[in-house]
Amino acid sequence: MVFLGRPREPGLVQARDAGPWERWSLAALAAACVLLGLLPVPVLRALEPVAALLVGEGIGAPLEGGWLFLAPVSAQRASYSPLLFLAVIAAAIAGAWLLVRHAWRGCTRLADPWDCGFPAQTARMQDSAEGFGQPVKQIFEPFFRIEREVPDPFDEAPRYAARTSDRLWHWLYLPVAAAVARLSSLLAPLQHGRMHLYLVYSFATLLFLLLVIRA
Amino acid sequence: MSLAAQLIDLLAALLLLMAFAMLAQRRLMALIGLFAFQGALLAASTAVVAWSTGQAHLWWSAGLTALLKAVVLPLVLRRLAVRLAVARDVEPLVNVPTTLLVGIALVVVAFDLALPMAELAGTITRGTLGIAMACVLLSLLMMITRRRAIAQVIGFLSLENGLFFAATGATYGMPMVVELGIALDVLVGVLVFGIFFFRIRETFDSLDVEHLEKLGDRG
Amino acid sequence: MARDASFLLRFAPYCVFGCMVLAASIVPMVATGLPFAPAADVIALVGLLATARVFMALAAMDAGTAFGSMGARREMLVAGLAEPALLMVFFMPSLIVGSTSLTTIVETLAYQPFALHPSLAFAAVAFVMVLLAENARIPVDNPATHLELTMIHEAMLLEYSGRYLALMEWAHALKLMVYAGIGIALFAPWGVSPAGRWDLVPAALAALAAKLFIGGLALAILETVSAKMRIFRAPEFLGMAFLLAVLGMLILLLQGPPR
Amino acid sequence: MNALPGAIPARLAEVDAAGWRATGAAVRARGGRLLSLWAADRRDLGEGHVAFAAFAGAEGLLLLRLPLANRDAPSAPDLSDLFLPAVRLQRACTDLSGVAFEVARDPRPWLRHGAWPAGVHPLRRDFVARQSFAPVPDDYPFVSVAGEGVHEIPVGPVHAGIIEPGHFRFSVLGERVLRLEERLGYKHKGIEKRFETLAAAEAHRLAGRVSGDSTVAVAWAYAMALEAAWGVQLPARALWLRALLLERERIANHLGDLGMLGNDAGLAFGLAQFGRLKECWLQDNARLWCHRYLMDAIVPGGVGVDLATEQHADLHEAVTELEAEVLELRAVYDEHAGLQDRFRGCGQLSPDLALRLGLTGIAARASGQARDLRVDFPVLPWDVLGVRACTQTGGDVAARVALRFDEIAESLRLLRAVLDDLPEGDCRVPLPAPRAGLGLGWVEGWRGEVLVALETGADCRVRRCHPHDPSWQNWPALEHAVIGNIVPDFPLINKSFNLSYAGVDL
Repeated sequence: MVFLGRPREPGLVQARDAGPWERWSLAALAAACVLLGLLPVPVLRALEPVAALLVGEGIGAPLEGGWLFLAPVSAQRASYSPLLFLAVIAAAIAGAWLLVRHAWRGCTRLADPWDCGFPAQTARMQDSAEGFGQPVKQIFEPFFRIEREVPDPFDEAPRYAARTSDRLWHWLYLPVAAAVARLSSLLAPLQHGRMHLYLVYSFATLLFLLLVIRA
Repeated sequence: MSLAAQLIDLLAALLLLMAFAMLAQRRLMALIGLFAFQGALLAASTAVVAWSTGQAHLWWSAGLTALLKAVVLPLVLRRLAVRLAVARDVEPLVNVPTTLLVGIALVVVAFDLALPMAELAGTITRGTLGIAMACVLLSLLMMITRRRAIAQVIGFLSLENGLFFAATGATYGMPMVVELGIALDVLVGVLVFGIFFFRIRETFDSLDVEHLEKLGDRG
Repeated sequence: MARDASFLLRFAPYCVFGCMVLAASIVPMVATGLPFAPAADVIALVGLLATARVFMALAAMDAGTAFGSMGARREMLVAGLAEPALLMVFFMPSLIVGSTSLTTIVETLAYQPFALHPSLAFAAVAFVMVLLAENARIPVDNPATHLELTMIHEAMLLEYSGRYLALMEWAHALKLMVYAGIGIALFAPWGVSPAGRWDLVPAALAALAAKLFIGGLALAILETVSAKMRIFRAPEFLGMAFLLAVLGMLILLLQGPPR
Repeated sequence: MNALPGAIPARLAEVDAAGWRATGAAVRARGGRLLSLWAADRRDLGEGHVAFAAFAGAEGLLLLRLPLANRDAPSAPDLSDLFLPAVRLQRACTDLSGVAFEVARDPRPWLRHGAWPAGVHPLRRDFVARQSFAPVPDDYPFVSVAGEGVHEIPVGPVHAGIIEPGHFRFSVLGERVLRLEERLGYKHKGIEKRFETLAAAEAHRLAGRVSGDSTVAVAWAYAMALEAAWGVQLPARALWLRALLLERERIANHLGDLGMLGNDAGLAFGLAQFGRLKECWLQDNARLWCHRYLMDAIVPGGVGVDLATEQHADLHEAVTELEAEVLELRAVYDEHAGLQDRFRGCGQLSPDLALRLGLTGIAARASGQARDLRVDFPVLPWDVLGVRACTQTGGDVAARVALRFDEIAESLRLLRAVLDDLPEGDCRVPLPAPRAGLGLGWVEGWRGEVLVALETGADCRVRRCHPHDPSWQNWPALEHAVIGNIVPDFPLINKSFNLSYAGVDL
């Protein structure tokens, strides 16, 4: 996350924006989301045969309200009309803009942002991604294993470091991984790297499976 | 659905709300206040049952509940807390949201348990049995999560509230003699607890029940 | 207006204001059968409020000051927790009535024979908690504070002045009004005039004024007697709101519908 | 080593550079504290620069005098490894008097913010106060916390509320405060230089304006120093009336602080109630002493305004009323769950740390340091009044709030005692002819111990006056108290210390 557009570290001075192709792929995904939000009915219609095939039953009813309204049960009970919604929002925004234009003419004066009277603003004052996410992380702290190195006020060159890891990772995955590693080390003698031996394994397995099927 | 049944439902829901509030409350004084309010709700629900079924002894029971649980016991507890100088103490609690989540799970369990019983009961207030059960379970949970002895006693008393509510809701109350007996029992129990507190405090200079765990080691 | 800011800073007030106007036009406060009401139900309303909030937070970060992003950070924290609770609150009347459309909810609740809904009481408490959190009221944020380090909502508006600030503040007032309107529609819908009955509108207006007065008074008292909580108590507070709503829903499902 | 005149036990010792450090180490070993540190320019008298250090110990004050050899670039040994408060005192001393401290930990300027260039020292006798300089760029290097994602929040010097200017640089990660660095000095006004142009008998007016909320304390300390230097014996009535004024000032400030603490925790009710009480109290001040904050009520030689006997009843009544209301409000504060939740465990300073940092005043007493001049050195009138020391051990905001309540109760008791047994007699004596001398004034103000060191010249003027505010000791404590807390709790912690900016920027 970058604010103010200034690099926080010297190494980032050479950083450049992503190329058009990289941006395009993200833009396409975003556009698809917007389209899905705006025109759900055609999409749902297109999906209905698939749903019908899988579940044996289509959604049916919601699609009868025309392509403008999405009404899962009935217009009385729940309805959602994205295009109308968007139009009204756009109208409201435009209305607000016109109103302000009408009521107040004048130019906007540009000034420096509020600096509390301390003009020497540096890149270190930008919020960082870690900082932005910290509150949420603090709430879910019981679920994480965080090892922190917190500076003392007496430190002359204080530094902060934190390593976050998932508790589940330690409780569940690592034991499982260790078990698997142990198991595979037991099986390691089977691997000697000779091609025809591997073929023998495959052949034996095939034979075994065939026998099982037959039985 | 009759007005009485609706009122009982509402009071039952509020009773459950109080149980949750007590589970989440950190401060002892506020806890005692909540307990008093729960007692008042209990008395009100008993009164509603009495009114709708026309059973005279339930009126007595409602009055007794109101007097004992909404007035006397809270006052006694308050004075105890002040005398033990724990009135302003903040209870160290294990993660409130987690406790409450466990509480919600308990409510579901309670309703599940109460369902077959409620089917059997022919009273006007079938749904309330689950709530009464939930109140009991929540009070138990509260006793588990608390560290101060006085909070555990409140949990115990609130457990008794839940049982009492189950009795009135499911069977239109117990015979008068039983109720009087229970009421006296509770009173005596609290007195014993009161003396007990002072003994704990004299011995350990604190009301933290963790100290009691050391008793075993001393032999 | 900040020199380094992009068009977002200018655009956001209009957007926020537009969203709030639309939200206000959906909530039936005086009469049902509002022209825009079919366009959106309560879920879309939550989405609308969220849109406004996202633009506000983006604009706050746009100016690039430490305070703006601080406000945005806290707002996102509060909002992320308040939203599920709000949705839960909305689901409860929807379950009772069987519709997520505010118009239908109001019509059903206002004109059906009197019935006590215990679960609605839970929802009401949860809703008040969400209202306090979302509208920067006292236990969560202090709308009157001038301490840079504690504010949430104010910190995001730090870079605004003139008409933009007016729009933002107006939108904020509208938001409180919308919330009050939702609260009234869900929990005290009596006296709302039905669609097409113009003769009942004055009475409905009077009822609305009375309800708003009572609500405002209650809010003022609540704010006066409570202190602002630590910011990391807010999750607990909103978690409680969410759990209350869930509890109400449980009771509704388990006690069964009113017989 | 010779005793200094005056009521308080004080000694003066002249040392050399080795003795300077050795004495400091000895004081520290015996549990003493560094009170203040300053330098005086005596080149016009044919001597060099002189550095002074004031220590507080069990026997009273110890003033060290260290003549410095080099006339143009004087330097003194560093004391900051022995006493933490010395860090900033030495930096200020370097900025103002040009005394360098050898191997000082922190060579950055403290008061010099680019208003005058390096190498210019305003407190030297040859500095012309009326000259002005082109602003020099001020690139103060803050300590930065290394680590991924750590960012800084610059707050101040211009704050959104109406408070004094000071810059706070938070190094944070999200809401978690990793380090706080203060930068003060925005209110440097050249008060010490201004003193040198004033007549000693008149300069109490300036002393009373060093820090507006402790005007009685500083003015009393100044008067005490002058009376010590000139050998003035005060009538008992004057001292009792001074005690009355000091306790009134303490109560007014505590009332204001309690209201603001409530407000910072979002409880507007507290601000309204305490604001009302403080306002009534101040109006009484204005009615009886012609000034809301009691400025110029204390003059060298006594007090400016005597108290008429018929006013006793009024004051008694006000004390009784206030006592009842404060008790009631204390119950509200104690029982308010939300408020207590904010106060408890917030901004904690352990007694050990308080001792190490050499805290004074309410900040020290809230961290278990039973340290109160009125109790430790009970000179008249405190010995007769019998002050009880108030301490709290919590060290958090809640402890500082509780301590303020305790002190209000104790001050009200003292007020009553003063009103009951006020000695008859004069309240002011004429001052003798001016003469050269050195005197110390040491008073327990509401915030902590105020020290004024005064050197009068052979003419009627002040030669050097160094007023020392307890905030010097307590400001660094804030940097420690905030660690482990979150950013939005800082205003509350800051308010619970309520330190003076003006008093240290001078």
